[in-house]
Amino acid sequence: MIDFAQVLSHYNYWVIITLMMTGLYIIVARGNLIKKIVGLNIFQVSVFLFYITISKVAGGTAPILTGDPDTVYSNPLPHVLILTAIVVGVATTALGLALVVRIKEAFGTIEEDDILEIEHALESETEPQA
Amino acid sequence: MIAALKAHLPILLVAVPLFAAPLCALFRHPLFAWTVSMLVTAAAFAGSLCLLAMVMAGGPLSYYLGGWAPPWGIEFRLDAVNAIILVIVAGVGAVTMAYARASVGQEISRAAQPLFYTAMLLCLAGLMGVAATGDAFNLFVFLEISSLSSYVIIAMGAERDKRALTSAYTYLMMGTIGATFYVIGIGLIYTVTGTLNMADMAARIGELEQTRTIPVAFAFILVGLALKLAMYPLHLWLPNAYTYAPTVVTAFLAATSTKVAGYASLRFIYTVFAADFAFEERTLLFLFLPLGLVAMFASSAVAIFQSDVKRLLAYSSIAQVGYMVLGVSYGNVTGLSATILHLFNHALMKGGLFLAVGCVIFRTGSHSIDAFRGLGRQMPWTMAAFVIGGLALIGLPATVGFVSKWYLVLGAFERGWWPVALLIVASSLLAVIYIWRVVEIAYLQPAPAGVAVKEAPLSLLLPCWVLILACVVFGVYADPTVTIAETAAQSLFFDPGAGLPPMDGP
Amino acid sequence: MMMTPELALILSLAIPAIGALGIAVTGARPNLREAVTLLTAGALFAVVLWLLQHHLEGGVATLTVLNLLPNLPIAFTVEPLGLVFALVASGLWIVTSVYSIGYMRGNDEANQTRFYVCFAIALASAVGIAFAGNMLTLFLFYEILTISTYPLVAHKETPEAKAGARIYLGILLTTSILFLLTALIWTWFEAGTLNFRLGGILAGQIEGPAVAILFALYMFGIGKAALLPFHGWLPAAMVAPTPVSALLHAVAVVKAGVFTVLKVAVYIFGVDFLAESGAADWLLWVAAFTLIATSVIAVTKDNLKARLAYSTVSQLAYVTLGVGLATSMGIVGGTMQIVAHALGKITLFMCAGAIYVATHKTEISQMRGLGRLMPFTFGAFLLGSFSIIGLPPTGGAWSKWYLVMGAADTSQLVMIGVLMGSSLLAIAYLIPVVARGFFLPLSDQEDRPQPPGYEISTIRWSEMREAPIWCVVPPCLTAVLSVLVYFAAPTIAAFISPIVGQ
Amino acid sequence: MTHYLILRVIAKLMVGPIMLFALYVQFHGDFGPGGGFQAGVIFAAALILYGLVFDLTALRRFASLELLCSVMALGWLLYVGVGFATMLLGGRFLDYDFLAADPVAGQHIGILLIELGVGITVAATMLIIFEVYAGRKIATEGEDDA
Repeated sequence: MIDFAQVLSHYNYWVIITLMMTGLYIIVARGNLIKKIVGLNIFQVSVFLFYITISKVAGGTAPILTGDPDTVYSNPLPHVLILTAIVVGVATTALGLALVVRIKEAFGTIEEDDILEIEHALESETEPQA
Repeated sequence: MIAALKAHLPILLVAVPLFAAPLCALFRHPLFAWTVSMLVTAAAFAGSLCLLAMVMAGGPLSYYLGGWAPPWGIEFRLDAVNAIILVIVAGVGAVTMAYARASVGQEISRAAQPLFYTAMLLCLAGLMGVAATGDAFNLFVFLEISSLSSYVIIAMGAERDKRALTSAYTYLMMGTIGATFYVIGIGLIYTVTGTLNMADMAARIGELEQTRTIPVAFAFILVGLALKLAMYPLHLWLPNAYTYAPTVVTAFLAATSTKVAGYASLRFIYTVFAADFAFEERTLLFLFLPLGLVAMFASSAVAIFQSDVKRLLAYSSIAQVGYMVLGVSYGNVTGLSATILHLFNHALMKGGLFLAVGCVIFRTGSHSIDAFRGLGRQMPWTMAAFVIGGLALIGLPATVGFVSKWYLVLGAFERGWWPVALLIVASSLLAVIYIWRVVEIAYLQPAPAGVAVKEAPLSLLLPCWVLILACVVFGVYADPTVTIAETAAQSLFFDPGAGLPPMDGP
Repeated sequence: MMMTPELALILSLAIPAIGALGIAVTGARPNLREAVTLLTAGALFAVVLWLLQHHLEGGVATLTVLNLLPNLPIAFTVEPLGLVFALVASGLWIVTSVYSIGYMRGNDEANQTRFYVCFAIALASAVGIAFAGNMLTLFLFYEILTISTYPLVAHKETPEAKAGARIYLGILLTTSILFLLTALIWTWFEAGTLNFRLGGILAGQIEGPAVAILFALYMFGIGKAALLPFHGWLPAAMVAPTPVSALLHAVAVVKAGVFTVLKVAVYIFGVDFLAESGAADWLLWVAAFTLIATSVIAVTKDNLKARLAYSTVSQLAYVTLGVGLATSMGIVGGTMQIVAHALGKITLFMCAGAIYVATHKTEISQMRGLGRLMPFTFGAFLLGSFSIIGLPPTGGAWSKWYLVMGAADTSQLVMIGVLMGSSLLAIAYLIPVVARGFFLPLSDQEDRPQPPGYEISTIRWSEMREAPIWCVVPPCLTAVLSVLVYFAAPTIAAFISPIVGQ
Repeated sequence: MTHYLILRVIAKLMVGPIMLFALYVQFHGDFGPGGGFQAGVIFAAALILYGLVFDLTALRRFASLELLCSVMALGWLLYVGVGFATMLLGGRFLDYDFLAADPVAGQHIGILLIELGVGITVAATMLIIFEVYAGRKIATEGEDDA
């Protein structure tokens, strides 16, 4: 018997898992290079959420010194970590989009199937004539 | 002064390239950028050798950043394993950088060259950082620094072949997924241990083995790193990326980036999760062993049918990663030494081979196997280098390949896995086939009529031969490398160096 | 400078290596290049002779260079077996060098510099094999020998040459990497050493069926010994120019193979251990089968070099059979066979080459009557054949004698029969060549009406069509040598007796 | 966009306050939420807004790609430079205690400089990304015209 209370109390995990699978699915199933990057972003965001939610302490406040020794703070470390990860994610997205722009210029398309077709054509051109 | 330098050596190896990279971007002059990069990589190589000597003489070192002592702050922890990896990265970096002057001059437009060197230095810094750091999250950051910059430098091959763009894109996708998996794993460990310091994690994980979180974290981290390592069957990004990247980049990445990812996996498998972690033992036996064997045979078999020499070597790299994975799967010290030895040895031979192919590209403009016709006579030095590198790949005695294979087979015997020992030697016969295809075409086919190809210039030959000669020297005199590898394996296996006193500041 | 044993050992390896360098440098000037070749060969032989004398005086020569792997150095030791092999290889190199000069120039071959360079490297590795002090060193030079002879086999660069070279390299590398290397590491794992030691290093370290398996790995791993079914490389290598077949595929390479077999039997397993454990029993039968089967194949071959190649495979099996007997007689017989067969077979190959240079004929059926035009060549061929068959007064008689004695010792009566039968087969495939040469009319004169008083069996000195003198003298010399060996045999037997504990 | 007067006026009014807010986030990062990353992005946002409304060429007039690249490199150098400075002053890499006689003051200076480096680099990088993407279009259109 599924313990619904248990399941619901971990709702953040369900959100994260849903997002993660959605992102991975998009990456695998979509042929459009931009959409793949969107999928990658959704995937990464799920991990960001994971870090952020695990550091939340029930009843805790933002980790800024208040001077009151009884204050409960949330764990600031994962937030800082994920800030770094977000920056990395932004950089990856920017680089990925830049590549897509260049691919569009070079191949004239950003659909994976079309690109593969062009690449195969190139491949058979350079095949040795033995 | 020397003492001060020595005390800060671990961070200097990472910080100096990190400092030099923006300089290249700031003063956008190709020659200046190359000079800076050359000096920095040479210095890093010297530093890494010094560090290796220090570690071999005095045992593991620890250095922490800022005013935060471990396990809170970021710690750089160095033992024989890291040190040898640092030597590989910096050494290959220095050699390929010397090679880059002529090769990059031909393959990349003048305006982009300074930025190329910037990215190259960043990649170097990232790889050095991964190897040096003792902090799991810091490792992720460095991994991404190196990955992002390697996507860039691979894509720079687009000036010659537009397929470099799509291969960089694929690499970016898979690399990012791998890195994200790694982060998930680290997050899971953090939730149960509350620490990011690897040594600290190792100390705390012991009690938590039974929880479900730890095996899940282990799986995530392993899959993430395996993607970066191009472990079969997660290697799909590698062949195209290596084929279409600029020559220097291919040689550099082939010799270093998979090695560093391999190191990181070793670190997690043996230091963070102890070797007697039951889930891990099963993973090694039921996952690493078969996958390593499949990689050895499947990738070598694919390599045989390639008509592009760079792609051929790329597939061979995947097969060689299979050897490393196999060594890990034994779960004994000999196997682990074999893996570490092969990390080092394979860097030498694959680096040398790719540089030799680079010489051919430099003169003929092609890396198709057809372009090699008659080169045995026209480019004797280049082809001689290729043959020696190839023999090393096959694993003939007096080359480094033999040494790795010796320990790999010995480890299998120690484990009592006779069939595996036979499979290892059998798989190297596939290497004979794909190497000999190229050799036959180069030496026994006449050059296409009317095409005169000159020998590559000295500035390319010299770096190439440095690596090739190293293949022979460390093949004939493997005593030092074996000793280092064994020390490294011992320290991974038995003594993670927990509770190491940090290095004093000056 | 004083000659020390260490220096002599270094020189014995360095001389051919430096020679190869010298040949490469002087490649543009053929006369100088050939002078370097001859000088190198002579110097090497002199050094080996010095080592022989040193050894006879009771001196011990060992040399440890550096550790290839921890506790596993590259080391050299002079011992009787190795000396015999080194003497044969380096001595015959001089003869072959003279011969190849005549052959290569007579045929106007391309890539002569590469040819001589690879030849010198091959010789260096043969000497390395001869003086290797442990199995790893031996393996190292064994592989260098394989690689350095590959360009020689592929010399002509024709599709057939390429295919032959591919088979050559394929089989030799496959066996050595797949079986020999595995055997090596296994031995290291069990015994903790790979040093050659009299009486073997494996006794007491390993037992049961594992001994036989390990022994099999060694025997099949040493592909150069051409044990069935791994003999295919030897006929394939016949696409090489004849001097290569003569020196390498009758002497250096194949003898390196059987020499390694002997070394493994004597110094790794130990004859006594082999006899006790019975690990070598199966080898007798494989060797016997190889012996007979390849002799039969040889009879069916019309191409002279192919026939000689199969004969070589068969003759090599004699040595293996000697090892399989696992008695001291067998080992002595095997060693004698190395010497006798080397001299005999090199004669035959050089004769085949001389015929090719003079008439460009390769098939035996085309050689009718040639004996009367080339009496010296065919005369040498006859003596060589005697040695291979085992007729006195040639060296081959002794090796067969010892082997039969060894078989009798162990009451292997079947083996005596096999040895006899194979000698008969040798008569069947060798003597017709000579007989056709002397007693049948020349193939292109068959249909012509003969002048009265014409005796087809007369040598007509006025019509003599011998090959260039450089090609004729060497086989005659080796033919004479193989007769001399008959008289020197007891000395050789006494020389190697210490290693078999007689 | 030249016709949309309201947009132009409001954008002009907004740019200044946004920059000011960026500076606030930058320097307040020492005591509260904020810091170089956020400030850099906000600062860049102000200029990107300007570029969107008044055309890329207007933005490029005072923030050309070359300049931005140099600024980015300088910010980056500032960050690593602080690390080297602490080492030269006798501490470890990025050990701010050594930047001033008093460790607490040193921490202040250190974090300020580091965040400044980060802010500069992030702002410059964001602008570079914007200009390069937007500029790509101009480049291709230019080719079409020619």
